Amino acid sequence: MRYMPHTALEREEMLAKIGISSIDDLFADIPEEARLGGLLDLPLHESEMTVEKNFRNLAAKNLSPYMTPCFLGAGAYQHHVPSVADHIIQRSEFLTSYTPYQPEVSQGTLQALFEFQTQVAMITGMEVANASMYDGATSCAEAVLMACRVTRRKKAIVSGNLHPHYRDVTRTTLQFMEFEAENLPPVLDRKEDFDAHIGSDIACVVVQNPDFFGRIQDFTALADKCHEAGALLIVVVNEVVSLGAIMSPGDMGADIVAGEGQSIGVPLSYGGPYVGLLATRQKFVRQMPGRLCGQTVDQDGKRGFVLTLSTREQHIRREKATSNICTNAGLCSLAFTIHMSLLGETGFAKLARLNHSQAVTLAEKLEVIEGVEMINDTFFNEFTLRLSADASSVVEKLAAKGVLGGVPVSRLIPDDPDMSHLLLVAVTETCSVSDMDQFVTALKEAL
Amino acid sequence: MRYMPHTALEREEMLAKIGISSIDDLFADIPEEARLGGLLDLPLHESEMTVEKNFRNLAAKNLSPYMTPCFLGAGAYQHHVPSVADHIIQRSEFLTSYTPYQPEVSQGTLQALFEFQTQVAMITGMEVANASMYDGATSCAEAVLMACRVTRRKKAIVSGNLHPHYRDVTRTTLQFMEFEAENLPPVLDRKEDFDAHIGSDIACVVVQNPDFFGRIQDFTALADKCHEAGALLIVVVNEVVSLGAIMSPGDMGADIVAGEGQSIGVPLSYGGPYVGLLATRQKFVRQMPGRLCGQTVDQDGKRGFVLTLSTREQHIRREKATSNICTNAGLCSLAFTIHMSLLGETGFAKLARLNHSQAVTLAEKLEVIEGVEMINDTFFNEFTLRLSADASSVVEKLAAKGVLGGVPVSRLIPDDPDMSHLLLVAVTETCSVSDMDQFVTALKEAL
Amino acid sequence: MLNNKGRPTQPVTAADADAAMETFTGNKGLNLESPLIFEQGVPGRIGVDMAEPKPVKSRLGGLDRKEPVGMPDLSEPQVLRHFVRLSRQNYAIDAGFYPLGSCTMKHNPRINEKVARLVGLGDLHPMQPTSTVQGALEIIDSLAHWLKTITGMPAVAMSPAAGAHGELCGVMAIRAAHEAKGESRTRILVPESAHGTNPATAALCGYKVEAVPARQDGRMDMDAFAAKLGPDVAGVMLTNPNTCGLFETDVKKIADLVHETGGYFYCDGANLNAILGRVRPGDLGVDAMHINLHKTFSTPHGGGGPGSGPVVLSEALAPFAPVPFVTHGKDGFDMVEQIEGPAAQSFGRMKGFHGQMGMFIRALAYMQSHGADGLRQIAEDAVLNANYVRVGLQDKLHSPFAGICMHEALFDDSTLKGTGVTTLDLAKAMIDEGYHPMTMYFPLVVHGAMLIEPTESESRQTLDQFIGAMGHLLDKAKAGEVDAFLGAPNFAPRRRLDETGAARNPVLRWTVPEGTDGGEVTLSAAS
Amino acid sequence: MLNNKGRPTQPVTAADADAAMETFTGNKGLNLESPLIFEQGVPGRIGVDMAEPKPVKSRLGGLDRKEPVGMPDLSEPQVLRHFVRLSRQNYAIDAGFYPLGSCTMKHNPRINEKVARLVGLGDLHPMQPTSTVQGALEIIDSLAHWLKTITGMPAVAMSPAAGAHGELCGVMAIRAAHEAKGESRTRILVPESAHGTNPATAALCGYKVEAVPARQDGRMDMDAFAAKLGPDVAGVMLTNPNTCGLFETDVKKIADLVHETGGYFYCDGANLNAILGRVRPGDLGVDAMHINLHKTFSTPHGGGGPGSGPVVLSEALAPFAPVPFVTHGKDGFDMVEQIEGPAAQSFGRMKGFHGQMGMFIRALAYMQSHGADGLRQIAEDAVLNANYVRVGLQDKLHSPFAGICMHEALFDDSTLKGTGVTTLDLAKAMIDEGYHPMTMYFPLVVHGAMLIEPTESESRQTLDQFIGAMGHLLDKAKAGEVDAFLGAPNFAPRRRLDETGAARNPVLRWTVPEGTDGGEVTLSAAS
Ligand SMILES: Cc1ncc(COP(=O)(O)O)c(C=O)c1O
Ligand SMILES: Cc1ncc(COP(=O)(O)O)c(C=O)c1O
Repeated sequence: MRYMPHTALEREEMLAKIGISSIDDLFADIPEEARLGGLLDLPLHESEMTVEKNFRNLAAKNLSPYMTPCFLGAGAYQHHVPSVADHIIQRSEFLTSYTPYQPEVSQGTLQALFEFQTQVAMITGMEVANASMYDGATSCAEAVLMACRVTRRKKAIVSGNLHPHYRDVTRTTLQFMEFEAENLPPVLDRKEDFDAHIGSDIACVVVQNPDFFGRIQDFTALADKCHEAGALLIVVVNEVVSLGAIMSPGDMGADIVAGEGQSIGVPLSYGGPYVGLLATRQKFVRQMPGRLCGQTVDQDGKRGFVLTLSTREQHIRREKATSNICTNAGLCSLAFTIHMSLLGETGFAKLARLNHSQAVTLAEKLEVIEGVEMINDTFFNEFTLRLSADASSVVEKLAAKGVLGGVPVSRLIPDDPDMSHLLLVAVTETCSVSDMDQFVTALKEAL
Repeated sequence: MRYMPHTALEREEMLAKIGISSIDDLFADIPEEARLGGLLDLPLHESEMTVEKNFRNLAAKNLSPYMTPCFLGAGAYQHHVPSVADHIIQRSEFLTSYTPYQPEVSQGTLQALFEFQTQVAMITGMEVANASMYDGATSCAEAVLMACRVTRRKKAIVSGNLHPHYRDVTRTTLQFMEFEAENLPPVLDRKEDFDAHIGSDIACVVVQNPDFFGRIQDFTALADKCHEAGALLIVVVNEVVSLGAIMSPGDMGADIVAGEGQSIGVPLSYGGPYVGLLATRQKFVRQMPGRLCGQTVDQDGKRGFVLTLSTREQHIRREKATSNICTNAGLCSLAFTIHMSLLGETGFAKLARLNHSQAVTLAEKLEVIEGVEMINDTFFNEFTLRLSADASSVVEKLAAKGVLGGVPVSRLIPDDPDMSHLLLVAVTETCSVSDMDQFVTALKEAL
Repeated sequence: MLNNKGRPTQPVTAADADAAMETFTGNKGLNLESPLIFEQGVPGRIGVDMAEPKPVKSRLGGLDRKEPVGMPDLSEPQVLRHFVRLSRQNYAIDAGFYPLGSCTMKHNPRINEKVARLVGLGDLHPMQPTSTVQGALEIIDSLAHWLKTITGMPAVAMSPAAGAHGELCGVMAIRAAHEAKGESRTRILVPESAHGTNPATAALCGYKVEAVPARQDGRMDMDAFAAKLGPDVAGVMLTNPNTCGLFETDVKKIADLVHETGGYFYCDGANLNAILGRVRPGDLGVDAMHINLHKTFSTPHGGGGPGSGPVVLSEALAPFAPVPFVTHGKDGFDMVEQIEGPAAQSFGRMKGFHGQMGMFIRALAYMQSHGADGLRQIAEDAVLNANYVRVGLQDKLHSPFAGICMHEALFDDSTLKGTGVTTLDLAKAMIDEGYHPMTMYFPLVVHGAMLIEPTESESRQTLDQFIGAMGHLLDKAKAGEVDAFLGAPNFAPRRRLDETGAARNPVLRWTVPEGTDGGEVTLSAAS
Repeated sequence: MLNNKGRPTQPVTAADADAAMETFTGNKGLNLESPLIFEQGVPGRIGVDMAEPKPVKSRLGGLDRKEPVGMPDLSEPQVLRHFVRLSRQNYAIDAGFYPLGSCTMKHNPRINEKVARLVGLGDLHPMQPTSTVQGALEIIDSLAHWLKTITGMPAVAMSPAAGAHGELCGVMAIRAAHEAKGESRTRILVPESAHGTNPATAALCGYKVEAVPARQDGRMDMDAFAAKLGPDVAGVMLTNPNTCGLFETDVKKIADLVHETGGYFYCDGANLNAILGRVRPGDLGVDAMHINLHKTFSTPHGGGGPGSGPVVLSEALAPFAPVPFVTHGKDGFDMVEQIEGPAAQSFGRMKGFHGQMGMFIRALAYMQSHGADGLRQIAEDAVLNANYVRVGLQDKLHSPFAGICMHEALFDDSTLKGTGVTTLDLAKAMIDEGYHPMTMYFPLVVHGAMLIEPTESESRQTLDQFIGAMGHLLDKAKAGEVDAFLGAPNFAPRRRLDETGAARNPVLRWTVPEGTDGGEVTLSAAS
């Protein structure tokens, strides 16, 4: 078997050196009645050639968004990832290293993490960021826990316009703790009003910008309100490209930003792995979950980087840790850092402008169609349409025509008649004019 | 533009430092009347995203042998290249380095070349090999020139059953020198007879094994005959996998082996780049063309490797060099070395056995078809069929059915009525039983 | 760092340079330095070309970004070179032996990387209609089948993103099961030797963690365990093989005892590698166990992640599994995404979308490559290698627990006592020898622990050389050559780093250096 | 190397190791050694799984291989690690500044690697029916269009595999053209400064090579040139910009003169990078010119190849172009593969199949990425960078030829005279500073030549640091610190290698070490 170097002879010689006569002796501690005699009921090993064919066959059973006009968003966005990013993350030294516990031979990973933390802090307008969480949804839940620790309060108010998965994950995470998340209902027709909910027992308010339906808001006043009440404002961002064009959460006075970094550097990959962003103020740093990389010097006085403040973490603090997270989204954060470095100030802003201009272009084509109503007053690269027909059946019809024409809101917010005709449409730099035209034609036919 | 770091401001500052005021001043040496004013009549620069799309569109216009039952050979063979090989050759340090002229910081390339030379010598049964030529055909031509230098004779006898491209390249290469290649006609119905041609003016005889039609021969007697006459025997191998199963040229007494290494590690890539192999006896080494890597020690006595015997080469000897070759097939030879290292003794032999067994399996299915006649008495993984119809039109019909069903001999040996019904069929480890069955069915229909 | 004249800002005199064998650039041959990306920017460059945005009427509602972000502008070759240089400062499995105990640093096959990137897999959107992703759902379903078969468990929750996340999933299922029965239990028992994520997870589920001590032989103390059990105990979290590299011989008894008191048995499956195909956790009474696909099934560690931690569940816990999950519908595969119908009892959702698909693909490719025969061979070779190292070093290092180990060999630092060399010093000296150190000071139950996990990927020749090198270092330590250790590493890109200073005064991000124009990126140089 | 006990075969004593800061393993931190692959084998391993061959009746005619080949058996992870370790011993553009004159070591974009590997491109067989490869033929045709447009030439032969091969193609076309006219000319004029491939090529075409000296200003001596011209001169091979990095100001006169005597003008296009979009060789009277796609158009050098050397041809030479070439047929693209019809006058065939398709794809992707605007920018920035280095070093190094240079800056070693430091020593000291040395001792017309080609890929910051480092080294040399140079490189994977010894007693392959069993692979260790 190609991955294992021992020959039969070597195995025998090694057993002899260990002083036992059979491999079975190594497994003598296993209760006899539980030991497996034969092989598991699974196929035998296959060649690389066959494995590759297997997966090509599986891939052929899917409709590739890369090869299809694709307008799907709802928290995951199709962007062009520069080939350099994917090349670098496949370098052995990044791909096959562990968490940088030995900093002297992990400066590559560590310096990149320091750069990642800096970029995340910069784009969110915050002071510090950690070295990543699993994804945006878990980052949101961790942000709420963190807010509870910081404020020593137990209740979170969660916007009804937060991505439903983020709401669910937050609720799930808090359910067995002494904390509580109050999930407000989605609001379509007006600005969501938090005032009535904010009181002195509230740890935080969680909002999303642009929200789940794509609308952009200025949360400065809400931040003030929170701060007056001694609560924190958590802003969730699940399309980070928007930060190149719109006011940052930091500018609005957010205390914690929880984000999904997938749009920068990370392929869609059917939903994971992605990269959770978590940024906050310097003063809250000791309540942050997750790894932090810090700058220091070595014995010769040379600048270097280490994992730091690990007294927050499970491997030191165990049950008192700020989180149980260990493995995070390392390689995805590296991809993020590379893509963001390629974009730079100029490219990040331009990418955002391009996404917005693409979205406006498509919106202008769609909102004039009979049976289509735009519900957004504002948007970045995603908006919500109210269709004259049930959105999920329209989407199925579009798929049959080879167009991935948006996400029906009902897939995420089911059993709500208000939502059944709503369609989320995202458009990024990857859409061509002809993609848009195909969509328009197909949608007209489907309605 | 993403590949160029200078900003407009920097360019200006740099010009100032140089002491000139405009970029045009740098090009003042160009005759004024020839200077281009505007841009070339070509499209403007495109994003990476667009370039990728362009090539995906181009790829979609081709019938991929990977996705199609493919039985093409004739000097280029579809084999499974392990992913490790392609991964390693994309490592920056191998991909983006130059010829290892600075051995202290090129030991990676050099040690790999030393391993390549050793592998090539081993599989061909020769004493030494060089660090690669462009491809098998040019290697063949260079082998003939080398034989002329070694023997100080001027005439080469070239087998009629040598791959026509090799014959053409050899003739082309020799045509303006004082050397001459006598190309014998192809022989289908009997063993080719060289005796009449070998004399004291003959520098070498060039044969191929397996030959262009796929037949395997023992050239030991021919080698003796050559040696008696003071000539060298050059054996060409264009399916190196065969060497895992059949007697090596060295065992037959060959003096020079010229080979095409593509089968090991190198993708088909529509015909290039490939990797020319050239192996010979130690005593002829100073007449070899191309680079050679040799073992030595450094100042501290550590083993290391350098390019050596460069007094044979153009950069030292100029018009007296053994060849004009400079850039060779470096990265392809690395891919060869990696693939061969993965195969090892055991895998190389097994791969050869597997290819042969696949070929026999297919042959047994094909030769019983009405209108199909096997012309080979022996073969390794490729054989020639005589069809009841014109082979090139059969091949077109097969292609229309999605089967790449062999190479019509007439594409390489045109204008010869004996050849028009001949079809070269190759089969390797990549063919599945269902591929073979599709071929059989399609061929029956096409005949 | 250089100023814009190309001179070092802290000048190196020729004398200095020679004295310390320092160079002008700070590079040393192929050991190449790269300043922070923020120190390399010049405004106006671009590293990604894109179309000019069409002018449109903005719909941002006037909420435009006002200030620049502050990021540097670089070209593509600069970014590429920067990260290539950084990468060269890392150790990696591909480059050498990485015997980090509890981490299963095995070979990461490249074919897995390749198939994960296929068009039609790597580019799938999580919200495509399920009719357009039947191949993807088939992958999830197949992987689930392999995992269930390997562990002998009836169900698996696929979405957890890592081991710790899997623990959370498993313990939440336990809590949900108790609550469904109307029980509110408060304690979870966790052996002292457990990984930190175990107590941290239990706490996240609102449980009080109670530590169970280890026996002389490195297994959980059964008497202490039995004594702590009770009707308020929700369950036990046991790692098996445990973090001392030992199989918990009383595992079935543990299961029985916890079940008798109405609790559940959570098994930390981080060490599953050792027992693949030799025993199925389902046959040992396990109720929930996470599987680190990034350990046992070789999805690359990637410098810290991403991972994937599916959790196999017993019949008792299966109804509480989180959404989403794949089902076999009438038109092919389907997915349950909401807490309703078959998921009515689900405790909730663990993460956005459907799990770590990229890891699923790699893990399934890895399993197919091994097959039933190869999986068993993995366990055998992994355990063989660990024991070979254990025996190879037994004259030089002391094993706190006698006898056969599983996939990792545990030593303590008693041999170093009095030498002035610590476990840490030894580790740093190993770096100079070209090894990644073993896991140190874990598990906590052993003083100065050294936990060596070679995995099945390593050849006997590698182990022989490692044993030789370790012996050499230990002989040196015992011979009193302390200085060689205290100064180590000497040959790594950095010497020992000041971790205390880093924590005392945390610098967690780059900021514009004082004295420079805040709005402009500094002009410093990298090559 | 280790014996099978894991001990070094040449034992390192602890004292030795400390003295020389040597390690037991020979590794030094991340500088990891790997024995030859042949020294790591153990019979019976497999690195590639494959189906068991079905038993069949052999058709090998009894000519089975009798003896083992003698290769080692390794597993996949071992092979991967071996080559990863080797790679880390290489310098590369991706890792740092590589100003090798005459080599155009520019950025190699990764997108080009990606598209060359697409299914439907990388896997095409050269003998597929042309109806099934229309996309491939379109690529060849498009690339030909770009090359012709860039050079202002009417035709291009695509098949040559490298620059030297292109030279052979061009000079053969020249010879074929003369022969077609019934002329048999015998001499080719080549400037002294020419690359070695020029005279070597002319010789391969049966021509006598005559060297033309250079003028004081580094250009070809026109008087000497005119004097050597005559009816027996087949042509001139001129590099332009020339190997001194200078534009041949008299190029049109040269063309006119050679044409007047009935000869042809072969231009070595290795330095095309400098003039892209600024001048078209076709407007200078060139008859044939090869283009190194692996220089100007960035297909990776790959440690020495593969390359691709298409040759643009004038009307006069076009009919003699080698086969194959792509034509526009009625059903799309077609290919002429035989010497007949439109190729009736072709001088023959240069290589198997149709040329270096893998390089064509990369080069075309590169051109599309740059466009007409980017191509011109390439030339401008490349020339700007070279002049920036020239001026930056002018106080420290002597330029043999005054004034503006093109894409590379040439210096001689006069500044080093009397210091005891040679060009070679300086180069080795540059390695310690993290640079790949420039081209040395070429062109031959300049004493101790140093030819520095930065290319357009390098930032000003890189150039500043380089200029600073070179200045530092030169100051050191002039200050008499000779030892620092003679010992260099100190930090590379190897110190200076014994090249004389290597040539005197050539060891060109591994052989079974004496005293071991010839039939068995030695059991030595790598990690
Ligand atoms: C025993 C044990 N349990 C749990 C974990 C946590 O797994 P993860 O890092 O995937 O969250 C680890 C990881 O090192 C471990 O070793
Ligand atoms: C001026 C010049 N001509 C010709 C060549 C030969 O090109 P190739 O190496 O592609 O054969 C070179 C390569 O270095 C060169 O610099």
